[in-house]
Amino acid sequence: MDPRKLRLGFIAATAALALAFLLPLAPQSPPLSAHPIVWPIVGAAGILFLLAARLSDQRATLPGLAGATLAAAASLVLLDDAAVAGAARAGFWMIVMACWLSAALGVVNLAGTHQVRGKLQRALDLLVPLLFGLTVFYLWEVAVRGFGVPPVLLPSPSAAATRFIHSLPTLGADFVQTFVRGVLAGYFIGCGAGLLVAILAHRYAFLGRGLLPLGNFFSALPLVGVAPIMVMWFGFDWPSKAAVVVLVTFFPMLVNAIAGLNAAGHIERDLMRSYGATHSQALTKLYLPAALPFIFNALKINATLALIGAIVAEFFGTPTQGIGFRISTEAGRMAIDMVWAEIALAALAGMAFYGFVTLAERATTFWHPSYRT
Amino acid sequence: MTSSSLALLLRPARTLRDHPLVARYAPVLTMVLALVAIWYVAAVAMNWSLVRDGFEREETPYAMSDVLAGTMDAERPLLPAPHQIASAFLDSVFGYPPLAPRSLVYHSLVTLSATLLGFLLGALFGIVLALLIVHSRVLERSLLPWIICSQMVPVLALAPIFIVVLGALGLHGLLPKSIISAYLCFFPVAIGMVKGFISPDPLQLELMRTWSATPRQVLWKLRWPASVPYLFASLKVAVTISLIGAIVAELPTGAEAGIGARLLSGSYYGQTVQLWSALVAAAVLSSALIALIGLIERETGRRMGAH
Amino acid sequence: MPKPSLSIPDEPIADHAPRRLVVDAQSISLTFDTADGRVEALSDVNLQVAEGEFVSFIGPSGCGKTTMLRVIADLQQPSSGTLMVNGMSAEGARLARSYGYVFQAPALFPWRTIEKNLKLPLEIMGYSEIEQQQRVERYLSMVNLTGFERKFPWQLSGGMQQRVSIARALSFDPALLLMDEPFGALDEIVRDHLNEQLLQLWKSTGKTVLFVTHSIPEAVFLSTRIVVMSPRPGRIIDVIDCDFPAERSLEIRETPEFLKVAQRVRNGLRAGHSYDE
Amino acid sequence: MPKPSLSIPDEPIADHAPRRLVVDAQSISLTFDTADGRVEALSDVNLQVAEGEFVSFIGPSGCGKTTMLRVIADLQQPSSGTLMVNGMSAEGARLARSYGYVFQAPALFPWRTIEKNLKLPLEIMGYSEIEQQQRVERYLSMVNLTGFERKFPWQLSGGMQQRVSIARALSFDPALLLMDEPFGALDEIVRDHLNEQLLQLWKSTGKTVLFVTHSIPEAVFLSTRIVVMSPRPGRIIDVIDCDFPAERSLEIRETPEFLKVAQRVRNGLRAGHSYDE
Amino acid sequence: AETVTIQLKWVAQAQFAGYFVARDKGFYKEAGLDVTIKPGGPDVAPPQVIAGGGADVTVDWMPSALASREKGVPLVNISQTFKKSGLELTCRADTGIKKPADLKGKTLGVWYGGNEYPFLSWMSKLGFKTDSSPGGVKVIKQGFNVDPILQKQADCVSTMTYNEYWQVIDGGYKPSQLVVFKYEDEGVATLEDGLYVLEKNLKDPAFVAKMAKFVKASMKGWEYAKAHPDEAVKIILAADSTGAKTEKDQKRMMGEIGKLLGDADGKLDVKDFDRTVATLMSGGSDPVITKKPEGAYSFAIYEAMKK
Ligand SMILES: Nc1ncnc2c1ncn2[C@@H]1O[C@H](COP(=O)(O)OP(=O)(O)OP(=O)(O)O)[C@@H](O)[C@H]1O
Ligand SMILES: Nc1ncnc2c1ncn2[C@@H]1O[C@H](COP(=O)(O)OP(=O)(O)OP(=O)(O)O)[C@@H](O)[C@H]1O
Ligand SMILES: Cc1ncc(C[n+]2csc(CCO)c2C)c(N)n1
Ligand SMILES: [Mg+2]
Ligand SMILES: [Mg+2]
Repeated sequence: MDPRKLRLGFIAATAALALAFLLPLAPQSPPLSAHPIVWPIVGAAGILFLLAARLSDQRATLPGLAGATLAAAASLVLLDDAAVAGAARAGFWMIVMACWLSAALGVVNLAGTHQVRGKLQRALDLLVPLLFGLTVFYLWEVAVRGFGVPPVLLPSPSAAATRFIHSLPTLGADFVQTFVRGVLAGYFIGCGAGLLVAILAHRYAFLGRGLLPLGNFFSALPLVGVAPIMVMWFGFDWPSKAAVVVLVTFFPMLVNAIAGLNAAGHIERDLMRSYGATHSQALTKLYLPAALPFIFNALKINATLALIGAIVAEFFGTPTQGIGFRISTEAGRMAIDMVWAEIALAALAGMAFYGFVTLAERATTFWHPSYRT
Repeated sequence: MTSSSLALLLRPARTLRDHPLVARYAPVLTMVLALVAIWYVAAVAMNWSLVRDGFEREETPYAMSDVLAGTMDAERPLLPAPHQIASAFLDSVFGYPPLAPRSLVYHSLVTLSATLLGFLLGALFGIVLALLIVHSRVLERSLLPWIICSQMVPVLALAPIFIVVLGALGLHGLLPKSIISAYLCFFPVAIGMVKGFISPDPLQLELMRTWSATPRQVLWKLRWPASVPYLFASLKVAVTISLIGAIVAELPTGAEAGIGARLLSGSYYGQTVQLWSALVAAAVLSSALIALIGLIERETGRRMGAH
Repeated sequence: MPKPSLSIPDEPIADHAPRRLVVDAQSISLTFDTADGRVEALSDVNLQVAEGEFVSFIGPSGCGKTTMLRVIADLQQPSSGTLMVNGMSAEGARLARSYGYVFQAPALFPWRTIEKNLKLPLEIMGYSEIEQQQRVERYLSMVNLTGFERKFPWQLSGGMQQRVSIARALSFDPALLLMDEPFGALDEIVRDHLNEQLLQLWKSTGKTVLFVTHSIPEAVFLSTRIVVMSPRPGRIIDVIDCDFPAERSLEIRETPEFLKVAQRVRNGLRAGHSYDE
Repeated sequence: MPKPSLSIPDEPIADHAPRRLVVDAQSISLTFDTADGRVEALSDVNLQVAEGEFVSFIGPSGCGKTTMLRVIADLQQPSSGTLMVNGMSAEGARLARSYGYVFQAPALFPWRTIEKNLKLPLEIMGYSEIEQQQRVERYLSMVNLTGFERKFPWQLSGGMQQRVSIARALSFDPALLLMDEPFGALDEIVRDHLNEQLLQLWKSTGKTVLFVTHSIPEAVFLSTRIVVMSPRPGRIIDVIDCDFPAERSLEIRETPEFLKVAQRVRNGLRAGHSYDE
Repeated sequence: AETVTIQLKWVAQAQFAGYFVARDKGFYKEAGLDVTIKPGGPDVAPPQVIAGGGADVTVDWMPSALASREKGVPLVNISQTFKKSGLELTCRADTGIKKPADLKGKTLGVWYGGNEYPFLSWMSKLGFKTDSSPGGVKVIKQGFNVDPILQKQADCVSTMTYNEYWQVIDGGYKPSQLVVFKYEDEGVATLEDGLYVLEKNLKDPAFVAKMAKFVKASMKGWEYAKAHPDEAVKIILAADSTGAKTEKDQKRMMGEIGKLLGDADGKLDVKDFDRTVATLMSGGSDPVITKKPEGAYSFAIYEAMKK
């Protein structure tokens, strides 16, 4: 990153900390200098920012992030003070801003690091989004607690995390019910069916012309309307959720797979023709490999849709288990921290699922221009 | 009718079978007929025990044919017969003035407006996001995982709170619904377009490099046209998702009007056939939207020399 | 400029008579319908090729050589005319896997290594694993690419890719070879080497070869007959027999007979051009 | 086989001295890291090209000619060595749009018509509409493709596509031309025609040209210097000066001087090959 | 005029006739109020809306209100519209269920989302486990209709006297073929529709005065609706934007709602409140409220009304 911008940024962060000493923290709170533990932490953060500003190159990342951590700690300690929580004023927000600014600079600086290779690069690839996420969660936490947002609207991430840890058995059972049973089964059937129909449509023009509009038609059925019908047909347990997932994943796969099957080049098709290759040979050796980038596109989109689909379907009738069941009931009892714990569970499961698909994509479509370097 | 199908009509054909219009619509017709036939059989099979139980509860003597007839016009069937749906659909589309609350046209329009706005917002946002991701390594690394994460959050769970917050900000009516719909549909566009934007042939990218084209020129003259196949595949997926999103979003906004409201009240008041015709309306709507995108795709392809 | 579009060589064809016709094209025409008008790529082309012949096509860029090969390979349907390949329809011949085709561009599959690219037709035609491996080795070494088995196409230079595509077409040993400028991207030494290899192969196996080239010496050196074409509409304007002894070496390129034939080809070629130089 | 890898022609270079160096490469090496080992594509290459020179690269397939051109064009970073182009870094020269590059493959944009493909660099460099139109006409007629403006690339033959790509590189009149086998897919007549056109252009505009070719006569006919390369690792094994009079015509290809130079090139080329024929 | 926004708990229907009638008949206008009625739905949580500033007053059930009170949104009951609970469990007679003890081992449809507490405390009173373990009952989360009983997926379903019960009847069952357990009769009834506001607003005399006018006008609306049910239904139907409501449904609903309404002034009976709290605190392993709520109701509005 441009060293001048970097320096300017860290100086701004230091200035914000200085302002925190001058401006009021909260209406009923003494100034920052009167908080025995907090002000030295803030001071230390300021010194680290100055150091980072002096270095203003790759090396600035470390003091910058360390300073950000200190500033974050200071602001969180302040929030434990009842006088500050819910009534924070400019002085407090200055600390938050300094933290955010230095964290952002640190992340940008880190992400711009090119020189490293191999394992270190992998670690960086993980670290950057992690730091980014931490910053977001930090901002969320201080915003909720600093402004005193009612917990029934939005809990603080720490509350949701606490709830998460205390409800692990429930979350585990919900995960099995929704993800392992409903999502996975539906995902495989839905994606498989989409691919199959795409292949048929590609192979037989007649079927293609006839099936495509019908495929469009059925996949356009809205989730909220279909879910109750599926419950009616397939019962309250996971098969009805899987059926909904089949419906939502079918179409993205169909559309993408057809686009993919048409992506094979013309000379390559001619080559297969010149070999008098059978359709199944052309399919496995040319059309499917050429379609892989598109198919993975659909697999990724479907990974998210399947999860949402299964969860939403659980709003319309379930046994007393599942992520969607829990979210809807806990929302009704205003246990929003539990709702967010379930959301976090869904997000974690979904991310892992997505990550898995991405790995598979990288392993099988390495040859695509988008991966070649 | 499009100009191309008009041209098809005018071109003489050797036999009826070879007529381009026949070639185009015969398959659809065949499939639809096959589907309807299967549907009838399924309707009989699925509604059978329901209707029989009904007769038994009434304690009236009944014959097989009575049950058979019953499966064709049950009031709360497991699967309504196609003609039931068709007549309910036609009735609710044409039976009332188009803007009456009982008319499906009215509800479809309500949903359509939220869908279109949501689709527009979502597609734009998705494309912009893809652009940012393709052009900035920082954003790619830090944003992408969280964008994916955002899609794992079930909207239906957050929609109510979301509506409340937007309401507190003074946003009512169309916009909150559209934003929920956009939230759902931007993702396929973003993912598809990231792929599309990085799909150009390396040789073509290098050519642009030799001319030291600016990133913007590379975008408009190479990445954008090269991503067109990905764009249309994404848009088709996005538009159906956007419709589904708009319908989902109608529930936490009080379900006052729109296809979602119709679905809810159909279910709530046990009007099964009504519910099905609302479903059909949704499917018709999104088929039409997909067809429209397909039309634009073909026209774009023609201009871009597709063969 | 020779006026009549000839389909039969000037010389008597008695010596060809007993041999089976591999390609028999009767007044083939092909017109492309494009958005801004029609392009007559082939116009009334007549061509008979007997088994074991080596026929080169030469002509200005865009005259229809590739199109002609594609028609024979049943990759494109002529607008009119009749065509028999190996006594069958072109489609029948294709389905019977009667020919190997080297395209003008390498057309390698990016997801397959060089080795796997070579194996592609062999897999399709159901060769055993061992047989596949043997052939890959044999033909890779023939085009001098041993050691590149595990590379991917984009890791090879243009000429190397083209050689892979040549090896691929030879690998399943088709009786009819359709080659569209196979040696265009190769340097003189490799080209000479491959010319000799091809000649060797042709002589020893009695294959029939249809060969598009832009190099007049190459055409004269390799062929039993040279077909000269002219563009818009694509027509055959000259057919030249050149029966050099079977045991020829590269040196014959300096002989007067050779140069005479080459000059005739050059004249035909020039006639087909619109340059007024 | 000549042992030393030469960077300076054998003859005195006094006449080049006052001229500006357009390319100055000092011990350039480039290694590709691939999954199954490293490929040394360039090894300790030294090359100085003065303004107004026409330098041809010739060498066996896969010896690193394309790689060398790509390094000069800043499409690939050398593993070691220093490189100046037009007195700037290679990147600076690229950003200053100092050169036009004709790739080995046509690399046309399939969604643009021929005309629009030609206009692409002109649009990027901000030429006016009228100027664009004029240049399209001029250069299309130069490669003899007038009338194909509205066709799409796939509607053109291989040679025609290659000619479009040549016209495209010339269209914005760069002072340095990097051409990678531009005439590979063309027949002799068109090739001769374009050779003359290129020579004409070079003479009248004083452009510097780096030219990869497989045709020895072509290299000898066009160049002021010929660089002969050998593969694995890619090295320069000979640099041959060939200062034929500026006003040469195609006929000089029959003169003994010409044939002598050609023979020297051929020898170098053969030395670089591993064939033992 | 002063503005008041009221958030309903459920979709606009005869259950909320009083407010619609008061608005339509101009009772609010007479009181100098400009009232906006926001319909609810399956995903609308009134406490969230009011906490987010989306409404001044909301119609909610007491379990939900007390739960949010414990979770930090101090809702206060200012008026109890419904004296009696309309919640019941409706079973098919052919399952052999005659008395609550027969429920053992049966599959029961229950509404969740805050509506499950009366059920849970009833089951804990009966000694039945609800986690599908042997010796208990099998609970399924029921959607917003009675399909599970019609499709025989459940032996009993939750119904309201004013809507779902009649859906079962419409589904082909005769009252004699059904066994109904009213929560009111089982001693586990909790208070249903009442009016709730945020506690901090009650400190503001202007707000109290406004609410006094509102409650008074609303009660007048309820009185009118009770006296003129047909007209009330007409008003509801005219306000219906979903076009799904039928006169038959709403008339029936109006009749049943009339039976649930209490005295004319709708003042909370503290005995009822205590019984509700007791029920909720006994709600099995996971009680909805853990401590006795203080200040969860207020008569301040009534005092202001008297002035
Ligand atoms: N798909 C197509 N659509 C329209 N015109 C085409 C198509 N393919 C080829 N043509 C036209 O047909 C003519 C003959 O093309 P062909 O590829 O056969 O030439 P060629 O002799 O192989 O040339 P080259 O030596 O340059 O490869 C050309 O004028 C070309 O523009
Ligand atoms: N991207 C790459 N990855 C790995 N190896 C490569 C890559 N590109 C080129 N090579 C290798 O570098 C060497 C030189 O290739 P280059 O393309 O420069 O050859 P060339 O002289 O242009 O040959 P040709 O005349 O066949 O075009 C070859 O051995 C090739 O395999
Ligand atoms: C998803 C869902 N949740 C709860 C009910 C129960 N219910 C029936 S009527 C009514 C309105 C209360 O004022 C309520 C809450 C339902 N039907 N659907
Ligand atoms: Mg060709
Ligand atoms: Mg090369």
